[in-house]
Amino acid sequence: MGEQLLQLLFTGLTLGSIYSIIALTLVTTFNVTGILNLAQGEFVVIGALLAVSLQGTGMPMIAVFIVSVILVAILGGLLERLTIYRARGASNLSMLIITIGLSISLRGLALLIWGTETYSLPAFSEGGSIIVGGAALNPQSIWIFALVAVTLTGLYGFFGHTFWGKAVKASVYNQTGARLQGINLNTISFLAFVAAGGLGAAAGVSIGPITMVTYDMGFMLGVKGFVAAAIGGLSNVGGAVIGGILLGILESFSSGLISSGLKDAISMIILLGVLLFRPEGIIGAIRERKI
Amino acid sequence: MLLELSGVTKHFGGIAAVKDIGFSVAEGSIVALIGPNGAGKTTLFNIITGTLPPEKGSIVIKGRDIVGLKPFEIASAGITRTFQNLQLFSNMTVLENVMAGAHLRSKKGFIRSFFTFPGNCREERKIREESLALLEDIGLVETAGLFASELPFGKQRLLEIARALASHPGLVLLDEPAAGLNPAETEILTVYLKELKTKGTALILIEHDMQTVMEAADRIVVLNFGQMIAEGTPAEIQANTEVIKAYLGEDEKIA
Amino acid sequence: MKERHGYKMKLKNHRGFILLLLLLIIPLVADSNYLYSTLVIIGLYAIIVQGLGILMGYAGQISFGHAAFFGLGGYTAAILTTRFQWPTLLALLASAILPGIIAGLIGRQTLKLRELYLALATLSFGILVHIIFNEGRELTGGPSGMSGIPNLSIGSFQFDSDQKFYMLVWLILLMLLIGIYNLVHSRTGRALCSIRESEYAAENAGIDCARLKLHAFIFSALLAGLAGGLYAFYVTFISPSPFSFHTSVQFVLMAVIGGLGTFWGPVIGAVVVVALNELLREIVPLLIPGAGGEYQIIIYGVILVGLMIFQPKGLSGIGQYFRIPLKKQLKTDVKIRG
Amino acid sequence: MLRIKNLGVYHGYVQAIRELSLEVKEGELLAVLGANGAGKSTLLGTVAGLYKPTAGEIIFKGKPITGQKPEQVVRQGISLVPEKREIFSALSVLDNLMLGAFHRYRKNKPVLMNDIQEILELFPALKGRESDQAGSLSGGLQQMLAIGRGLMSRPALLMLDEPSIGLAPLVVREIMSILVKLKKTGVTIILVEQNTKSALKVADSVLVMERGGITHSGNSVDIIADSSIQEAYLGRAR
Amino acid sequence: MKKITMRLRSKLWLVLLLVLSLLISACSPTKEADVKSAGGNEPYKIGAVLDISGNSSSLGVPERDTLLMMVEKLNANGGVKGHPIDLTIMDNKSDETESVLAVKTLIEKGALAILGASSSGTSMAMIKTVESEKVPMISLAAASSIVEPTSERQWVYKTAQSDIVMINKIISYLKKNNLNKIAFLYMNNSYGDNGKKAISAAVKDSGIDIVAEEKFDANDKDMTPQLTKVKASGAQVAIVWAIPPSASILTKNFKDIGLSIPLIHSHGVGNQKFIELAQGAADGVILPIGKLSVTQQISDNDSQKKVLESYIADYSKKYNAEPNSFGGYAWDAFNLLVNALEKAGPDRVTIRDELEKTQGFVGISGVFNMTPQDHNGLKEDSAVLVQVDQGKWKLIE
Repeated sequence: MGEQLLQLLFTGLTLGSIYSIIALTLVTTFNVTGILNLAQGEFVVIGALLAVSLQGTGMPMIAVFIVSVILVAILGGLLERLTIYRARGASNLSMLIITIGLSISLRGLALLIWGTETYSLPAFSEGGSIIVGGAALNPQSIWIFALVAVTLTGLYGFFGHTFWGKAVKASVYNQTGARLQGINLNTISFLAFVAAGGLGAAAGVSIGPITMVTYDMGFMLGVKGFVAAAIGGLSNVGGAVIGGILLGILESFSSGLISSGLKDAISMIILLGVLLFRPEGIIGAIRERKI
Repeated sequence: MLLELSGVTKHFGGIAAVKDIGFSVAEGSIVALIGPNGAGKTTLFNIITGTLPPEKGSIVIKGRDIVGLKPFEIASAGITRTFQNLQLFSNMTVLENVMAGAHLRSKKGFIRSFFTFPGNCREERKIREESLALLEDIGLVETAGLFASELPFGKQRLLEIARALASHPGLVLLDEPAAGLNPAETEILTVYLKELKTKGTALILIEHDMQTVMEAADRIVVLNFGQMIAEGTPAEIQANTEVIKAYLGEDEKIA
Repeated sequence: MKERHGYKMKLKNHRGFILLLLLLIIPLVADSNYLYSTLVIIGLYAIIVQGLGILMGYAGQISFGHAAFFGLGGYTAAILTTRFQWPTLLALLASAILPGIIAGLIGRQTLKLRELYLALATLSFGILVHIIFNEGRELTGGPSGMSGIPNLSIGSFQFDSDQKFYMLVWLILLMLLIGIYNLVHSRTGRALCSIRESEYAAENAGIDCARLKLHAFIFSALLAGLAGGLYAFYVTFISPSPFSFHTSVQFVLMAVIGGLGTFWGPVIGAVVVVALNELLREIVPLLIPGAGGEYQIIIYGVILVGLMIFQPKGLSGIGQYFRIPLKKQLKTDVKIRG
Repeated sequence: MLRIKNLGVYHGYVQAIRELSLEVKEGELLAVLGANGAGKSTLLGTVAGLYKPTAGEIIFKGKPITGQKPEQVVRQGISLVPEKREIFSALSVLDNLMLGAFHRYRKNKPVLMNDIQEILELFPALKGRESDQAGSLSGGLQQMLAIGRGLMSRPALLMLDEPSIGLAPLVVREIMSILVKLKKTGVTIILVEQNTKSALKVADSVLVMERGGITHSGNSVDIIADSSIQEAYLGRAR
Repeated sequence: MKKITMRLRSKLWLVLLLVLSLLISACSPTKEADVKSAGGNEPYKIGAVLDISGNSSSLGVPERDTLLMMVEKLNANGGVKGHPIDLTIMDNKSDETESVLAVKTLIEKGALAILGASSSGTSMAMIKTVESEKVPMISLAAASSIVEPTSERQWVYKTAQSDIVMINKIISYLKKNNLNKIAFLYMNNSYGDNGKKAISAAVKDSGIDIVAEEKFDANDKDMTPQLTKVKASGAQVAIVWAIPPSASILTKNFKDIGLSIPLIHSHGVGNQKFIELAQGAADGVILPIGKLSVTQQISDNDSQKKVLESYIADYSKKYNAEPNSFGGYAWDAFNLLVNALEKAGPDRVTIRDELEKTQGFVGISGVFNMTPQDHNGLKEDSAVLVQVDQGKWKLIE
């Protein structure tokens, strides 16, 4: 039994690492632009698919990672200029629908280029799973956690300690005020989407070895990331990570101990509970009090 | 007495926003609520209208305790209000704003709204005519078909007052009705408020413009740091040294 | 956005309805089952989106879970007729009422949430219900669905052809449209709008926002359920897949594309989205030889984005380009008053 | 210093400013008075770049700045303290002030800190509250913070939109006296006010606006003497 | 007032325009596969509704490719008795409602018969229409409920083996090896669900116990929790009813957590992709499958061998890729229809009757023998058991 629980925990962590990296990218864009980017999952998929193609050319994995991050970052910036920038000032709902439209188009594009096939990516490190106490841990999830940690540190450093970070924060709180101080909101929104693209691709390349890659998996990933972010409070980067891990563990334990058909139901019920009784998210409340 | 407050208390994170407030408003009278920023005036409004629950104290209107009622129930008990930061229905026309304010004057519910019974039409016509008359009185009738957001700021303030009056309340709480108005406009407003009083509507007024306050108010309540530091007629307040020190300033000459 | 002539409340503008009626006769002449079924689908969606439009456009409450009510209606009709042998008409009635009751149960708590949080809560409700469709095998047939749903019949009259169904659906829609026209131009419609604009002020004007929002939610669920019931009787086969989150998003898209808070918006939205899909399926292969669904998807997404950029208030707002400058407007207003 | 020629601005279908020309001399304090909807706030907003003019020219220190975005205008040395203050309520007072200097320093922290000290000298009430959240300040302090933040960009021209709105008489007087102090340091100031009396006390010259145009202009003494203006904007003699 | 009328009118014009365009589109010609050659004879119109995009696109795409290839080849050779085939393919986006609309369009355009749809749900949604319009339909999906009961499915046929065919193959393997405690894992969709129904029916009274029953979602990224339960259940063998990628992920997880019992998959993983994605973990996996994947290994005497070889050759030549069993379903459906057309001519009723009379038709999935009670016509000999051995399929029988 103990072995089984440990195994479930490990699986939960693996899933959690995937959800939290996606939640993290979602929350970053949301924080900076106020836009919930439903095309975030598509960035992840396109990043991973690009990596598949690049890897096919015989490039070393590290180069593959960097190039696909750069390419998707450019794509993110490009899409921002083409759509979000042009629609600036529109309502939240319009923006949400624009991102839905983007995700539909990107999915079509991925289908056009890569087809319906499923692809796999090689793990970052050689060798099979690590056996701890009779349970297997996927080494790739450690890599993903490393990526989460690096991103999180980067984000905290940026927003907490740099002048630019504060300027971005200021523009989130008060757009007119920020513009009057000379802060260019368009640049910030642009950079936010560049970052979202880059982070999305990084997430895609690192989760690819576990999840495999199909052109249409972005939507589901996006929804799971969305749920994780909401559990964490939607605008809190730390919360997003914790929400993601929680969601992963929850799914793993509920499918392992209760019923695999109901695991999504259980996470939805938890989400509803969080929304109704703690709409600031599990972490949000604590943070808010600190301020 | 129309409205009687006693011992009303509310804390925010350990700090008393309002503490032990008690005063009363007679029917058809104007009470002004003054005090420095952050003295708890708007908080008191929120408590009276049911947006915030008080921790202690009683609020009685026409003999009925309204503590714990929801805002819409308090509105139907006859208290409406305006807002410091305007809360107009921006994407509705001026007339619709007032007609929405007259919600309590008609009864048609969700299901009956699907049909055009003659009764519905009659009710609708009555409300529209009343609302247009109200707009006429306040000088907005020419803009009836415009969206509320298309009005200049000062007229938006007036529209809010019209909306608050539309349900024929016994008491209207006005939160800085003159803010953003120039002296000439303020004067017109003051006259209008006094007119309302003579028609029997009682008012509680938060206002920084001392001229308006002194001219219109029957009684003045002064708040500072959530506490009532004085209550009295305008003349009494002007002579009150504590009020001068905390709020009016030494050299301000009033009227 | 409400039309500016809102205060001129008389039903002078029957023209919209008359034109619609005329339009509805055309297909009867064309006599094409494909056209009928496309119009049936459009009609069903329009019924749902009308309800959603009241909820989103007027009361200002977003829902990403209406596919669940749609599905609940469908499954209610399917289960009652195949497993309990209810008469079809009664089952159709139940298919509207049950989702309404469920909406009433979940609405009070859920509708306290705002914007994105409400979107999330309705989304998770939608996903939950979808899981129930999949898991409740004994009742719903699980992922494989249920077949053998009888035709809808009133007495001995069977709605067994596309044409009959087309007339039924659009008759229902037309009646609903008239009712909703009255609703949005009434006290209740005004109160709903004021909730959307400022719940705070509405509450202080004596409007019971919680109750009214709940009513709008129940109403929209009723309509979605009714459409679901009709869908089940029309296709006679039902499975969980048409009631997924995607469909909920699709409904929201229709509502927004048509134009939130406008009377004709939902119908326009449903027509445009379905017609666009069908048109793209026809046209794209002509333009790009050998093109498959992938191009359709891309173009659909691009059109959606373009619409939101250039016409963010929805298609029914296109009329504003013909708006008479304000000065004249002011004058007419005065004249009307005088 | 600032010259505006034949300015025209629309808000949707409403013309907010029509054919407006004016000139502000270096070092003066210009008060702009007028009824609601006269276009005063629009005028400031247009100079600051928040609204795009449909006609006319704005020239600052001999350079045209017409149609520039706010983030560009502020670099030219024009700072607007908006009517709603628009402070960053969730950030600390110190961060608010730092961001006021966004386009000037970025890296040079000592200079920045020195400037902040100067501002705090000007608004002693803000001292000791540097790490407080700006949103927790009272209305008067928030207004001071907004002005202080506006000054952090070292503007040659400071524009204030109704700084007295919603403030107690005591606080209004304090703010007006700060404006006088500021003027002495050589900053040019445009003050839009509803509180006519307070504004006239400190202004050098005065503009009166009505329906998007200028109806009167002159130095404050003349304006106070003008009986027609008395009636319209200052109220009955009271 | 004028303004208002104007606004209303402009909106209604829009509606009018759209409805008109709909009307036009309903009557306009659509995409047609090459209708070249074949003397001046009137073409035979047939339609196909496939899941080309959406969830089941991995099924629809090879089916579309196969059909396009077949039509081209047939028309180049003179078509059906000189009549070229005019095939219209419609994408239902894996959506049931769209499926209904698509099939109605095709019937409207005079299709003599309908091929498709690719998956069970989308096929089921079309049945009412073809039954009431009396148009023969050949589904490419597996669920037996598509063609059963045949009394209510007069016009519906299908080419994919029913699950029970595959299950029986597995059961006999279990019996032979004395394995009677099984764990059954399945995908939570209609494919998995049908597998589950079939196996529960098949193990009744056979002395085999299902000691663990677990399901997972098509989108799931890790099936370790389910496998952990299997591990604890003491099952002697695990049977999985799923398709890649989830089937591949499961296979990887299976190996990762050190499960050593035999792993049996369904025919849903019968393509090279499954092995590739499982990255080495697929070795040892046993599954029942159509003969297509092991064409080279089957005996030369097998009646299907020639047909299989020619399909593989044609497909690889045109698309530079190996065909899979889904394409095979399309191949069978198309040729069954062509056979019926040859005998019946352009008449829906006779085509249906001819389809029902099909005997000894040698196809990709097996040898079809239709009867009024069996609208699939495949028996257990249409499948073989194979094992993955060093990344290749190996026939074990």
